[in-house]
Amino acid sequence: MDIDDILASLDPHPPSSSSPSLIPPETRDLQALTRHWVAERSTPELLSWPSDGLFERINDKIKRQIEKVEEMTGDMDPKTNFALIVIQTELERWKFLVRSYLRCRVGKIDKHLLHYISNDALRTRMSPIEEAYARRHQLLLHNHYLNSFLGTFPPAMQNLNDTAGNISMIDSPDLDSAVFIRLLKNAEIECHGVDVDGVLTGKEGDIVILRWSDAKGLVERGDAELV
Amino acid sequence: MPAIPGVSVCQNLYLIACRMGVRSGNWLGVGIWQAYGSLLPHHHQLSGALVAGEDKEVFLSIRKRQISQLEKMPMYGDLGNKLVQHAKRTQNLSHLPPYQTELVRAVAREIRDLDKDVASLLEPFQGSFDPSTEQATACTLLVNHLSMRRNKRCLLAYHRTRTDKLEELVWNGADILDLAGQTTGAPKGGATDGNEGSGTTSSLSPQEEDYFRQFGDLLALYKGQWTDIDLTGSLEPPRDLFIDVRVLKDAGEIQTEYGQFYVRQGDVERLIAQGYLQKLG
Amino acid sequence: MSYYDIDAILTDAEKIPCTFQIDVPDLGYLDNQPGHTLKAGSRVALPIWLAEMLAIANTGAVDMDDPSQSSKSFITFDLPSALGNDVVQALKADPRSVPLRDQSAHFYALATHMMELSEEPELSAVLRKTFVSRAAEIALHARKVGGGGSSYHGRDGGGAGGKGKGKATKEDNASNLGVGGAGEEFLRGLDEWERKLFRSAHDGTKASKEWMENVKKR
Amino acid sequence: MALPLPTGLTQNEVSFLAEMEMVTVVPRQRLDSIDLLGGKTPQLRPPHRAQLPLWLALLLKKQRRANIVPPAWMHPASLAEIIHRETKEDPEAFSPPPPPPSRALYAQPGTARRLNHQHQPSFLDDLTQTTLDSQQQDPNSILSPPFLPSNVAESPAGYLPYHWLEIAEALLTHAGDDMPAPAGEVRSLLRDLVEVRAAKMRSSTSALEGFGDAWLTLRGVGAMELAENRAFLAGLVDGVRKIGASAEATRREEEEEARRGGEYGGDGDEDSDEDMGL
Repeated sequence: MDIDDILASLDPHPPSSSSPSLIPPETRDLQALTRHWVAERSTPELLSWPSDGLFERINDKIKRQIEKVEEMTGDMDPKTNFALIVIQTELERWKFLVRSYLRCRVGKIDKHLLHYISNDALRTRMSPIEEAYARRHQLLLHNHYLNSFLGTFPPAMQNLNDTAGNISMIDSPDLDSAVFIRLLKNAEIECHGVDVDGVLTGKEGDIVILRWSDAKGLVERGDAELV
Repeated sequence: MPAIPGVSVCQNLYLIACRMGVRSGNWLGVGIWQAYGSLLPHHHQLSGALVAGEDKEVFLSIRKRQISQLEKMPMYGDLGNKLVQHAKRTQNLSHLPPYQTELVRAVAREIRDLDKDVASLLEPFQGSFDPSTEQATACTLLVNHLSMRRNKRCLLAYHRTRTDKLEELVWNGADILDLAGQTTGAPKGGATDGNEGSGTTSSLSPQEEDYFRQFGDLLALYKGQWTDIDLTGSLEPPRDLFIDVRVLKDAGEIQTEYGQFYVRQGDVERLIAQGYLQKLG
Repeated sequence: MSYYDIDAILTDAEKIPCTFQIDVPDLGYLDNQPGHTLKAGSRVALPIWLAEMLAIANTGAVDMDDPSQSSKSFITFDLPSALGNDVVQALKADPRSVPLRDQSAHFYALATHMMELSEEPELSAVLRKTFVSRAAEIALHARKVGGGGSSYHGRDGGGAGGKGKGKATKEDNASNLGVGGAGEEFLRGLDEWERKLFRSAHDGTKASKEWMENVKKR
Repeated sequence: MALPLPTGLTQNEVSFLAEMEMVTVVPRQRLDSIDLLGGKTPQLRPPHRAQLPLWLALLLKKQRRANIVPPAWMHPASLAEIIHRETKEDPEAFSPPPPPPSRALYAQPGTARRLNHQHQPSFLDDLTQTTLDSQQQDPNSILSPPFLPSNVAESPAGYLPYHWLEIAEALLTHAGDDMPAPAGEVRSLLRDLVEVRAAKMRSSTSALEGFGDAWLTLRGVGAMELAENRAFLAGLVDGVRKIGASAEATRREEEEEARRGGEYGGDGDEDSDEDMGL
């Protein structure tokens, strides 16, 4: 654990007097990683790639831990042997979290490629690697269509991005899909319904099922988290 | 105003039909019908160049099959629908049924025919077509246009369903040879579902085989950015990495003085199967 | 509504009764009479993807006396029989007794689409009530089936091919749709949305059962 | 598909999450601190208790290196109390989740406050600037399961934590001999609890019988219970929404009209443009 990591993982704001002080940065990274994973697995649309370098940092930590394991292996002293077991077990847990998180994102991006790369605001939700992947994937698909049948169409019909008419060719996620959230603070939630729109007075700890479009603001403000 | 920027002429044509529904913007309409008309010569060359004799055979034969099946005049879009029904079945299969070469060709062909019809319908007007005075023609044009759009959507959805499957196979580490094994005895294009006995023809189109390789390369590139994570690893949360074992026979390698040992499960599964070790707890 | 969505595309293929408002020489084939003129007033069943826009689109005819009356559609359409009054009444009486699939495999999708084209407040209310009360019944059967179901979460991914648990799941659920003894008739009558609902409930119960077993194994 | 899993955590993923919950162990051997990605583990010195994540505690237990102290809520008396609450006191709702533990405040010596609790402004703030702090509270500093200490020995009896079922199953299966009562007794109580709550979960769909509802609150529901029913509930809510979509749109337009006092009904053009995606 070098000083950069500690600095990098410090909060932009000082922890409030009501929040637990003395949470070591490593633990905070695990908490952040876990929250990002749960959230990404629970929403209909792609969430923003953390801008604080969380995953780049975690990737380095995992790399270093793997090196450590390689040093330790071979040393068959039962004591270190057990420490090794513990370290490897934890390592696998972290690798799974990152893997599942990344593949969940790729899955969402693949499903709505054009949606995410045709719009600046949405494009910035992807990591540079993800965006490069998305652009390339869209290219491969379009060329595959052109080679298979689209190329024989009148030029005016060879596009994949016509949005006019009763249905847009650019599919997008259904932002009104139902999600489950936990309130982290007491909060008033504006909910949209078929027959009525209403304001739900939620208590800290409530688990609520509602439209993602109604939950999004709360989650982004940190008043609620996805479960 | 010739056309609305960023929207294809066909879209505009279609757009107008819709717009006129809500306001009588005929001046606008005419403008765009003209814009469409002005493209005609180009269209002629294009579609002319693309009428391959073989296509015609296939097209007619399928039309015949259609007629006998439906006992009614087949409608534009019927073939596209068949394609989508194939896609629907494909979604629920764990393997990839044969590519519907003939059907795809026929549907694409239908679009070119429709485009030709549109062209010849508009030709007499020399680009000065006015839908408000030529309602019948306007209606026919709209029907043709909608049929083209419909066919395009069916073709795209069918191919997308299959590329989704192909991508999943790549993620699961299948290689092109496994897919060559993915075969069926059904006559090409005749398969109703992929479950026929095995034959020798690949169920992938040549283009799909290319796509499979290209996506494989793309994925390799992406995975390369996260080598330590092993992106193609299991998506099931890790279970116990390590297990307690008791040594039953001397396996040479891992015998120890105290007959009990804690080892990585993956390393010893074969030894357990062979009866050298016994799993405890 | 999604462009590439297979079920949406199949729903758009459902035919609805339409009436042409003008004579169209070239469209006779729509009425099984290629080469003949399709006369104004002839009733033809057209797929939604075609009827929708023909109904919205405007012939562009200008009425000099009263421009506001200029709008005239190529066709008018009615609700398909699947959403006819008799069906609605039956659903009001007893939602669970109606095999929706016999009306349309995409019953709710069809209804939703039609309600976009023409306001049907009563239909909307009846169908929402229908959907919810049938859902309760669906969950009941799904839990029965899922509770006894075999493992698809197994390491091998289960089912043919073994690739992708998702597929394997769909397969063994598809085969499960008939099961459920008394409920078999009811389950056979589920439309596509309801089948998805059934799978959700079924998979949920099944996965919990398998998790329990796994805990013991570890 | 890059991820052949449904939206929302699966049962196995939920169970994985629960293994991050802290539990209390009594070590049977010395074990030096281990430098893990998630931080250093505490030194283990028999017979001093320590708190470890469940996954690690189970590893130690299986190797007979430590015993696990079950959380207070798992004691038969506690379970019986919860069952009573769920059946008699409030047969409708799930029993409430445990209250977040309290901590002594660094900024206000001698004052205690519940973890995560919003700050009530007080005259002290001028001196301590705590208002400022809590106003810009960093979301990640608000703890929630599995990072709340709800399953350590000290956690309060009579409340089911979010991961109650996963924790209980794991402990009963691998640390049955550490139970305060015969594992069979605890198990049968849990089975009753599962039954009672499953029935409530089922009846929650009838809460949607009003089928116009914008939300559904399931306070006190457990993670595993959610995982089992989430896809179905979400599918139900989404279905109702889609069937009612046009009715909802019409309702909004009318409300909008009413709000504008129906100045002019001529917003058809704008609407149509949106419809055309322009």
